[in-house]
Amino acid sequence: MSTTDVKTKKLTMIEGVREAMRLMLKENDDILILGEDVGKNGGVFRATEGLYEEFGEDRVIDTPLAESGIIGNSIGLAVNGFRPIVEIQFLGFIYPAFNQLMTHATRLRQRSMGRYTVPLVVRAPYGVGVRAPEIHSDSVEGLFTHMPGIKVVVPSNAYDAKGLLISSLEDPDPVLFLEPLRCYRSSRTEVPDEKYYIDIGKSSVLKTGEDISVFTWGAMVQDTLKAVKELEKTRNISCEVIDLRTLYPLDKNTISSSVQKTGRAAIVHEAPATGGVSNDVISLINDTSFLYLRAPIQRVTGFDTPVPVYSLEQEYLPSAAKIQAAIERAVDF
Amino acid sequence: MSTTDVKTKKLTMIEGVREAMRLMLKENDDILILGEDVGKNGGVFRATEGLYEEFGEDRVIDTPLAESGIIGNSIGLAVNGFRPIVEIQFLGFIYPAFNQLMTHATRLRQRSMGRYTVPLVVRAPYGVGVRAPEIHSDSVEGLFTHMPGIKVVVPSNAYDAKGLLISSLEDPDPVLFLEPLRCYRSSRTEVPDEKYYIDIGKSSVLKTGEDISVFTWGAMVQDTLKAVKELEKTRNISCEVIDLRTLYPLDKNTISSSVQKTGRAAIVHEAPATGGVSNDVISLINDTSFLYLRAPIQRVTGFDTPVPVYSLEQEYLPSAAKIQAAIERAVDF
Amino acid sequence: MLDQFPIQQVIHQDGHITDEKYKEKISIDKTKDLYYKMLRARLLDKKCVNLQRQGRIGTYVPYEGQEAAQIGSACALDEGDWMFPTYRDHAATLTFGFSMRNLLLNWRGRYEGNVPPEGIHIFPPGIPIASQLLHATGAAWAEKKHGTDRVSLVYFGDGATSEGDFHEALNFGSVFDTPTIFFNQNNGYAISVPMEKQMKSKTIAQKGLGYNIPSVRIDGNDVFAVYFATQEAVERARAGNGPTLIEAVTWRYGAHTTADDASMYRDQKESEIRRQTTDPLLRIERFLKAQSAWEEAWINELESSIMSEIETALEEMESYPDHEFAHLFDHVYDQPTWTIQDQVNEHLAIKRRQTQ
Amino acid sequence: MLDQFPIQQVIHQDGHITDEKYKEKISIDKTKDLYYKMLRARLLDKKCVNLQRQGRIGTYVPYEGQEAAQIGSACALDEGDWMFPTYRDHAATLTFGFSMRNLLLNWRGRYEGNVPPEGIHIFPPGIPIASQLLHATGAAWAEKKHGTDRVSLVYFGDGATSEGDFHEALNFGSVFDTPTIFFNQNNGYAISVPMEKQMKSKTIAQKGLGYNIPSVRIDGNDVFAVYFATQEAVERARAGNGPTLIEAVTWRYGAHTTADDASMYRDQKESEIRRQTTDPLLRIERFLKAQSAWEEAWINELESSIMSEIETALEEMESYPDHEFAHLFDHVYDQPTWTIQDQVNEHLAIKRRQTQ
Ligand SMILES: Cc1ncc(C[n+]2csc(CCOP(=O)(O)OP(=O)(O)O)c2C)c(N)n1
Ligand SMILES: Cc1ncc(C[n+]2csc(CCOP(=O)(O)OP(=O)(O)O)c2C)c(N)n1
Ligand SMILES: [Mg+2]
Ligand SMILES: [Mg+2]
Repeated sequence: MSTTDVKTKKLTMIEGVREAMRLMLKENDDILILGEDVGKNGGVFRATEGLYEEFGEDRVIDTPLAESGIIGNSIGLAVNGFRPIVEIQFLGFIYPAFNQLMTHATRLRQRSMGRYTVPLVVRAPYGVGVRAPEIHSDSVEGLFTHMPGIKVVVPSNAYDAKGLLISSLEDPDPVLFLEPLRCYRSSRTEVPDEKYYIDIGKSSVLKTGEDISVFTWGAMVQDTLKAVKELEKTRNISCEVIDLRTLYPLDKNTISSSVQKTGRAAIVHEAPATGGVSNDVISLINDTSFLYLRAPIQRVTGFDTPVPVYSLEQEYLPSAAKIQAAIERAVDF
Repeated sequence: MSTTDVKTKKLTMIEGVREAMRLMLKENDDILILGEDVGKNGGVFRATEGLYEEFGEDRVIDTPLAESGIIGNSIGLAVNGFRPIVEIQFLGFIYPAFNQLMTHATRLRQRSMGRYTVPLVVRAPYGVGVRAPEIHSDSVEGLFTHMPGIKVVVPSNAYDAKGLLISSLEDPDPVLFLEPLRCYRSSRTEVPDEKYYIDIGKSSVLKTGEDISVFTWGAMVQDTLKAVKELEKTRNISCEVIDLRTLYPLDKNTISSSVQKTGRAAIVHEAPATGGVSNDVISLINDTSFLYLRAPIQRVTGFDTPVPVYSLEQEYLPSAAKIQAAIERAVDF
Repeated sequence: MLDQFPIQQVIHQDGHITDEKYKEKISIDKTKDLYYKMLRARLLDKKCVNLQRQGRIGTYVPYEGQEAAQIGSACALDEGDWMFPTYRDHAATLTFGFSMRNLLLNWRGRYEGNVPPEGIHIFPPGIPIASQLLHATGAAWAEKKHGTDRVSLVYFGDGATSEGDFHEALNFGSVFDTPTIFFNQNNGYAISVPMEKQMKSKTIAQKGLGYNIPSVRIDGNDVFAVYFATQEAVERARAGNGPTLIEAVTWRYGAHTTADDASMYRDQKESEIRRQTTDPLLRIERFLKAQSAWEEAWINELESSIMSEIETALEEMESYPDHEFAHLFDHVYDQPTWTIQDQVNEHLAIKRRQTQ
Repeated sequence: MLDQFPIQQVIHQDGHITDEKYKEKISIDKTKDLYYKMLRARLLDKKCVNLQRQGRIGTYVPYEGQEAAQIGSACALDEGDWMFPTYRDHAATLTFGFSMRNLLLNWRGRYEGNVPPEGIHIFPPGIPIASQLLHATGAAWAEKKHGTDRVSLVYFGDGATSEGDFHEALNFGSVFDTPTIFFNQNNGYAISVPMEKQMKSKTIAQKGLGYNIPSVRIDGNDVFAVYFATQEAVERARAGNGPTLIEAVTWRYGAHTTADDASMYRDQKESEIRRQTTDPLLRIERFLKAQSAWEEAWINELESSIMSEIETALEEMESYPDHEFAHLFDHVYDQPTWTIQDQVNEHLAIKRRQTQ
């Protein structure tokens, strides 16, 4: 991506998120940021740092502490000409706004036959990783893929974050933009200064391989790559690793052609297995690639339990050993 | 079930629900009913009819119109010695209480290492069927199977309703008790007067068969049986039909042994396909019965859209033709 | 609190003006216009209850008794303002420009029933109680940001004040000074639950005190009391002075919906008495009679023109093309996702097969 | 509203009693006891901030400055009453009988940190803001139904009053007359958001008006003002007269948490000034000195006994056995479901393989 023509910078993922917001705030006066502590404080993770100073309190708005209120008001703003970006401080605090998302943000277009639309981006950090108190580390993507009318995206690096957020901010419908906490500052990627898009609905093949397709997203991407590379050293297995990036709608073509090539699949995610997005992937493979499958699809997930207190986080997270065991199970089947 | 020893009555499903509540209210002073219009009015569907008169306003309690408030208070009551039954007027109105369910009712036992427990039953009518206004007909079982700490059950007739509700009221953990609207008065079943249990986690084989296992629950049970019997007349196919009754935890043994016998499976439900409970069933089959599968598992579901206004309800619901086509697809694969 | 928030009245139920100061503000023409609007709403409501009984529409939500509250307030708005109704506020939406045909289509389970004429800002009726209050503050806030003087008015019931969203909306409206009129119709019941079980406070107006929002309690069956109070709130909002909470004390004569039986939880004699005493239409009739401005010819003409308007709308509704299958999925997203498209294709293929 | 809800004070920051009527209610022994409890809490808090800096505990939430609010209120409860703290209220829980070791374990990410001694009714700290208020009304309602005179006391911040659950809890408490003390610690900030951006109302006490709940506004840095006001509320609740809303006006000296930098959003000089003026401990020191009851020997002894208590607790915490893997799944349900059990079995099998 960093040819001589395109100016780039090495950014952390949270900087990528911030860059996308700054660029879009500049370009489009209708864009607003709303949330708790997003103003003067620049967000509890500093995602909005400097934006309050640059764009003023009419565009970067510290709201009262009320998630239903924030999303409900943003629906009114969105219907009436604005494009709000809502920051929910942690995904585990989105639940009070569930009704506003489930019965309004996602349904107004249909209910009004297109008269009222809700171009709204809800950003939320999520997942294990900052040794935060309970409930701060929930991974509940699956609640939102089961919510018709919204799209769900998850970048895993700065480049994808910026491009996906820009696409989300031009999408005519509500987008849930999930930001895996462990990715915020874990690495830097070359990111073009200019505007570019990562299409919603397109996954990214991070590594090609022949024996198994491993699907993952968010913070598990790096863990998975590492586990896979380790395994490839010790065993003669060639793995394809795909960062899904969009969880709804899934990238049907890439997923199915990969599995049709390798004949095996594993899915790695933090959330509990039951009701998790892995099941959507399994169903897609079942629908499209049944005859190609040479082994059961493997899931490597969190437990069917709440995300535990932080001293047990590492036990909860899918480990390299678990990822490797799953791949071996499939290949040795 | 109706031997000469056991006194039975022919009840509609809603009467079965009411009978279970009456019996348990009599037996256990700790049981309370809370909800909107459950008192004098007897519930908007009359599930609690007569209970206010029989047990008084201290046990059958009309609450203010606030779902988070109802569930939140019930958590306090449950922790402090009571066993509340909450009626949510329609499942589509449970969303304001999502936070109380997701972060408290389901987590208190774990958070307190067993010190505080929440024996709470949340009853909610759900699904298409009464030509109600928008949002009254949501089928969102999948949101709750992805919620660790709660169990999810769905009876489809009076007998199961009474037995399952009694089991739920003796379960030490929160249970979401879903009542399919179309089943409320659609038929009558012989129901013993006395106390009996339907175990949580046990499905019911309604019809044995050899060629395909058809899994369903709630209001789709009757539709599925009808569609299947029609099909069996025109084509030489033998279908096993299983009413899952409990959606979490699924009945692993019955599901897997049925599929291992028939080699094919279809799942029928009202909810959208993506994120739907059908995917949990598919994953279970993938995990347990991969080598037995002779065709892709078929899903017959609602659309990935909100449940529409009632004039489009019939288009939304899985039709007999769709169920039959799915079975044929599997068998002819 | 009852002292702090007395029920304000302009026209007494006997038909006399309660305070001379209102005299010059009330013209016979305006009175007749408001009466016409209330009569139109009432006749439509009665028709709808009958249509439901005949099975020509689905479950219906009547508002009979609440015409003054809805119409007095709707008339205080200008075109371009925003209205956020509930399922019971079609007297208001009709008055604010919603088409009668689309209103009827709503009760046939049609999405068209949520769509106002172009340029008329009416939201689809709020179904989850109190959630629409936040859209009203949001939309009004947007107007403020656009620099216009447009306002939003949101309807909600006594029961709705118990929901968290009510509270959050009043707080947002207060903090961001949104030009919003929080218009409460206190009809004494949330389905079967009387106000005394819903809250301990004797008024809803006092709930504004926690947010420093000016509140007023009015006789909701007095169309002029409603109209003037709403006008004042609208002016305050247009002038940039933020929201107002209005409690309009009223009564629904009938059941909660046509699926509800009010006699299960209250004595319906109360409604019969109120029809003779506090009724919003009767009050104006008495007022006009007292002014010697009540003419039988006028009223007969009104009635027959309204009835023929209703008949026309009904015909339009009943001859309206069947709901297209496409409406199930067309507007879920701007463009259907592939999962929806696949499901639609399968659906159509199976239908085709069936009809072959 | 500021007139209607003046800040009530018992001991002025200079150390003098504001009203002679309190004189007989304040013994030197009681004063010393409260001082001891505040000192204990403060020394623990300082220690925890240091432990976090040294990486010996995780992110920590300090309460320094709020000791009077938490301890004055906690002391008004009896054993058997219920306490519902937030993440910031460990001065209160400590005072109400929570063990110091478990308290420290909480900041090590341990479930034991949520578990009070048998018989002491303290809920796990509320994390989703304001949601615990509803548990407090529910638990108190249960006491009422059991026929006891036990009460519940729930802590929450100024920011928490914006959430819908705050409103729903006050309404339920009011309607069902639950013996609940809604104890607000108004420290002026919700993380970085000052009260003026959180609400337009100048007081939190006035928010009781919408529910007919008696409210009082007190100097939250005056431990006797807090103690007496809470006692009064507790008595009212025990007598069956329902809930009370208490607004204790206070200040946190430090950042929101050890992960927060308060200088990003406010001038930290303010805290320095307050340490010299309105500090809850200094005020009691001044009071005791004015009564000639301040003895250096006593204070030195106190400090050293508290420090050794803290050191002991710290050792217990640090030598506490590692968190068992079983705690991840043991108490999700009474009995693990098969999906959990399968996952656990797989987990253990892989671990076994790794260590072979
Ligand atoms: C969140 C939610 N809970 C429950 C319902 C069911 N419900 C519909 S109307 C109603 C009563 C509303 O009472 P009120 O606010 O006084 O308005 P009214 O019907 O009297 O006009 C209830 C409980 C709903 N629509 N939404
Ligand atoms: C529902 C929810 N939203 C957001 C948060 C993140 N959060 C934690 S503390 C806090 C501020 C709380 O302020 P306040 O109620 O005044 O209490 P204080 O921290 O000042 O004691 C926020 C926004 C949360 N814990 N829960
Ligand atoms: Mg009402
Ligand atoms: Mg605060």
